[in-house]
Amino acid sequence: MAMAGRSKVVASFDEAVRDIPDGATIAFAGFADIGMPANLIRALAKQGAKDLICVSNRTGGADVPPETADIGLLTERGQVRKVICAFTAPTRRSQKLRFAKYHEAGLVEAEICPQGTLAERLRAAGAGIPAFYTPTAVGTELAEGKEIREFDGRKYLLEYALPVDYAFIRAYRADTFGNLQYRRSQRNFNPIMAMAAKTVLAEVEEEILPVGAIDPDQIHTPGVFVHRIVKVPPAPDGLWPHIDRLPRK
Amino acid sequence: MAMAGRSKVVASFDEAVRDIPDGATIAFAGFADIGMPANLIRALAKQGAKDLICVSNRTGGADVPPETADIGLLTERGQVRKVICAFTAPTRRSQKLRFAKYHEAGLVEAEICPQGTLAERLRAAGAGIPAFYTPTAVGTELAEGKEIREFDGRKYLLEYALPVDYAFIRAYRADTFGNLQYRRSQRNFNPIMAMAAKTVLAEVEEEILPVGAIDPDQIHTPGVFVHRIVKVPPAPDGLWPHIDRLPRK
Amino acid sequence: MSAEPRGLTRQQMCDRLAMEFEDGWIVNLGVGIPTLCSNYDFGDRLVIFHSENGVIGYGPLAPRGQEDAHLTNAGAQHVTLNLGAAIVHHADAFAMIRGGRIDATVLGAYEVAANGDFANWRMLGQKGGGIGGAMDLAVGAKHVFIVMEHTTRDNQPRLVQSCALPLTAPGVVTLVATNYGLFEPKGDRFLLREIAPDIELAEVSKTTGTELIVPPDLRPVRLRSRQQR
Amino acid sequence: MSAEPRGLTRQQMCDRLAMEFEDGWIVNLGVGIPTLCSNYDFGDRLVIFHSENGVIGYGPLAPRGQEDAHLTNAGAQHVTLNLGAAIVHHADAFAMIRGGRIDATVLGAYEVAANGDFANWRMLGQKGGGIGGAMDLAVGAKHVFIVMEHTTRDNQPRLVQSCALPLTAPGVVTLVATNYGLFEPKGDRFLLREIAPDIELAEVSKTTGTELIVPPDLRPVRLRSRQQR
Repeated sequence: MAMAGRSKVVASFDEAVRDIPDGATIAFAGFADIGMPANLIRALAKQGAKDLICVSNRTGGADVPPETADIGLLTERGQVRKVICAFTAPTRRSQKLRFAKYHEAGLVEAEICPQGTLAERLRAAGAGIPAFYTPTAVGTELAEGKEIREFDGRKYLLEYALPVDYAFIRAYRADTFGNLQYRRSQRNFNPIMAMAAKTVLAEVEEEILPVGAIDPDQIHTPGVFVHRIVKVPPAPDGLWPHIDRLPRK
Repeated sequence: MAMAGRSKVVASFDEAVRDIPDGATIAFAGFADIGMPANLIRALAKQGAKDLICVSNRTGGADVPPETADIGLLTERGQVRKVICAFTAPTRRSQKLRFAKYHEAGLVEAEICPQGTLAERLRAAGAGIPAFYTPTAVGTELAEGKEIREFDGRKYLLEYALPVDYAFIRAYRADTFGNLQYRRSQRNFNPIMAMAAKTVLAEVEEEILPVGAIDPDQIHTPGVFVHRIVKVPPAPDGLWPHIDRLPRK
Repeated sequence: MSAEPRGLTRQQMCDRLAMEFEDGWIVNLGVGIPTLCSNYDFGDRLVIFHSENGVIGYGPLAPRGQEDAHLTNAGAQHVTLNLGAAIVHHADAFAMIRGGRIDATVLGAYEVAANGDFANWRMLGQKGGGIGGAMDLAVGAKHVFIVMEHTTRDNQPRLVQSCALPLTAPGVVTLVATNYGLFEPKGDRFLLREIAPDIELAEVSKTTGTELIVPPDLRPVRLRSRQQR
Repeated sequence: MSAEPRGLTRQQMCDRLAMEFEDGWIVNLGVGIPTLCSNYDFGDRLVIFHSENGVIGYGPLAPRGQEDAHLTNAGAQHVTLNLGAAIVHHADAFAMIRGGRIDATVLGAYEVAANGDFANWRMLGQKGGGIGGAMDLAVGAKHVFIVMEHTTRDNQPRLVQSCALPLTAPGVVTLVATNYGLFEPKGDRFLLREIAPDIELAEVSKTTGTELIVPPDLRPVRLRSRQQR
């Protein structure tokens, strides 16, 4: 039986997220909206799973239109119990972050994690490494309660793997088996979140290709990590946040 | 100033290895001869640096012709003090491994390391992670003297990063800035050894390309990791071990 | 190994283990005999072969003269790539192994103990050894299958009460195929699940290092035709 | 920030720090003001810009209308790629940072202390914060440069004896450019290395939270022309 016989293409985002249960831990890829799975997030907002733990670089965009599909939207819908992110508050006083209000009111928990530690914790989860030492955050309040250990005279913190139930990712190109390619800075968290997750849902920008169309040397996420893929339809049906943003102000 | 103005191309293998000092720790890439930097090794044998610590998957091929340029050759030349490898003895009684004689006589030290732990220690060195926990080798004699720790009821060993002074690698394609591509299973240890090393020497199979000729999305080792590149000349001047081996017996 | 051992051929031993692979499994085959598992005809089942050097989804051996000089499996065999294959580097290949992505590994061994311990990296009296990826596979794969001759060249049992050789991993083996049959480590003894068609039970007992649990309805080893290459 | 602060412009502050970058350096620029460092004309020096989202070797901002929808730097600016650029994933981008491959980082800050501590991730009275990659850069980069206005909007010093806000990292800052000059943390005080051309020393002293070490031959901030974009 060939991989070509096992298409992972799912017809709709609604179908892709249908079985996500309350309480799931979900990693959301993307950096500055690029590589962010906005269509899957919108479907999840509609699906309504609650008590979610959301792992992502940030908790949503600042000063965004109300319908923007990001963690801010899930938070407003009351679906989020906790976030694990490198940004949990706006970085300028003038910015409005939808998440912040809920966090400040104590309605949603936030674990702030340095971006490199977040990336490494996800990578460790995918690599069967339960814990590792990092120099990041030593001597800061984030080190409180964490084990500190010296190697060669320098201090390091013990940090733990961060496995997730689901990863929502966004790729440029895919074949039907789920082999993925990203374009430029779209790659960001996508490959490591895919490796950290039990189940991976990918939204894909280009028409999905037959198996074998992508050179095996040029695959960024092997299809063995990917479970469901959905083609992003053209706007306005599909969300293309990083293109909507152009031209820049 | 552009990257195009900074060619890392070196005219000869002799020149590339000239400054390698006695006592250096060198990682040698390659798996089953593919991606093995045979030309750089041959030049190092000629150059004569001694007391080397060699990090590699294996200590050289079994039953190879006497001139074969691998760690076995360096060992025979008396250049090797210690190896850190996943294989330090032949895997069949009938096989002859040049290294084994010296090891058995106590002339060369060997640290045997499971292949995945070896790969992860190199990766950790390149990632600024001084140590990590792994389930591999728990309950074996390799765990003796090592710290064992439980996470979620399962036992893990503490393993340390393995930084190296030099990495000798072999790529399929390069541009003059040292951006590299590997082909098929040639990739193996090459990218992680490049990241673990202070200085990276790469031998390259195809004609070296102008900067910008390789799509930035398709670069396997970014040029910022690579210091010297040498084009492998056609046989017989250049060594092409994986092609010499064809056709198979 | 001496002459031709009695009972199952190596290909039959591997066929029997390959029969256990379930649809969608990712499987890593050790060097040597285990590679024969890839000759099995999986029919409608999708089985994806992974190798330590970062090849995910390799196919049959390349025909002579058509080998790709840049492509082998972990056993240094020039394989082909199936459509949909992907290449990763060594650290990512082992991330998959430790990370629990490998459903089964089939490895060779010198000894397997009734408690699931096995030894396959250092021969008696050897200095050093050849671990390769075996220790990582042994703790990372969901199922650890062993294929080996039933006895040593000196007719000593390889299925033993406890391993004399240094372990590759403790307590991980779930199934063993030898030329005499199919065995399951059950703690203090082996369960003989199936017996090679032309081998007497007494012969199996005599050459096994522990008592055997023998089911009342002991069946011969199931064998099916394999794909011709 | 209020109106237009006196002394150096933001671009001049960044130019002065960029002047410190040596040939061959790999540099990571923080979000906001630090990104202006990439406007400096490095002449014969090769400076490679790295960003946390895995872009190695980005170039100037893309001209309006020619932005690549899949490409930004860590500050979400649509940059271009220089010839020779390479893309890696987030874990590899931070492997470079922690692994010591970044020669310098330029970050913004709320406060810098005379012992090299700095704070840039949580504002006063804020719940949570925005760490991003700053803590990794602060411990991983070989040189940590800070660029910031000399005082807060309420005219309080940002160069202080010890940070009141939670630290990003202790003891790592090597150089600070403010609109009033160029400063080096020296333990218990700051060294005023260079002063902004139109600012009085008394004004700098009054608005700095520690005593200043003032060299007898105090020079004005060196400024050179920058590339026009």
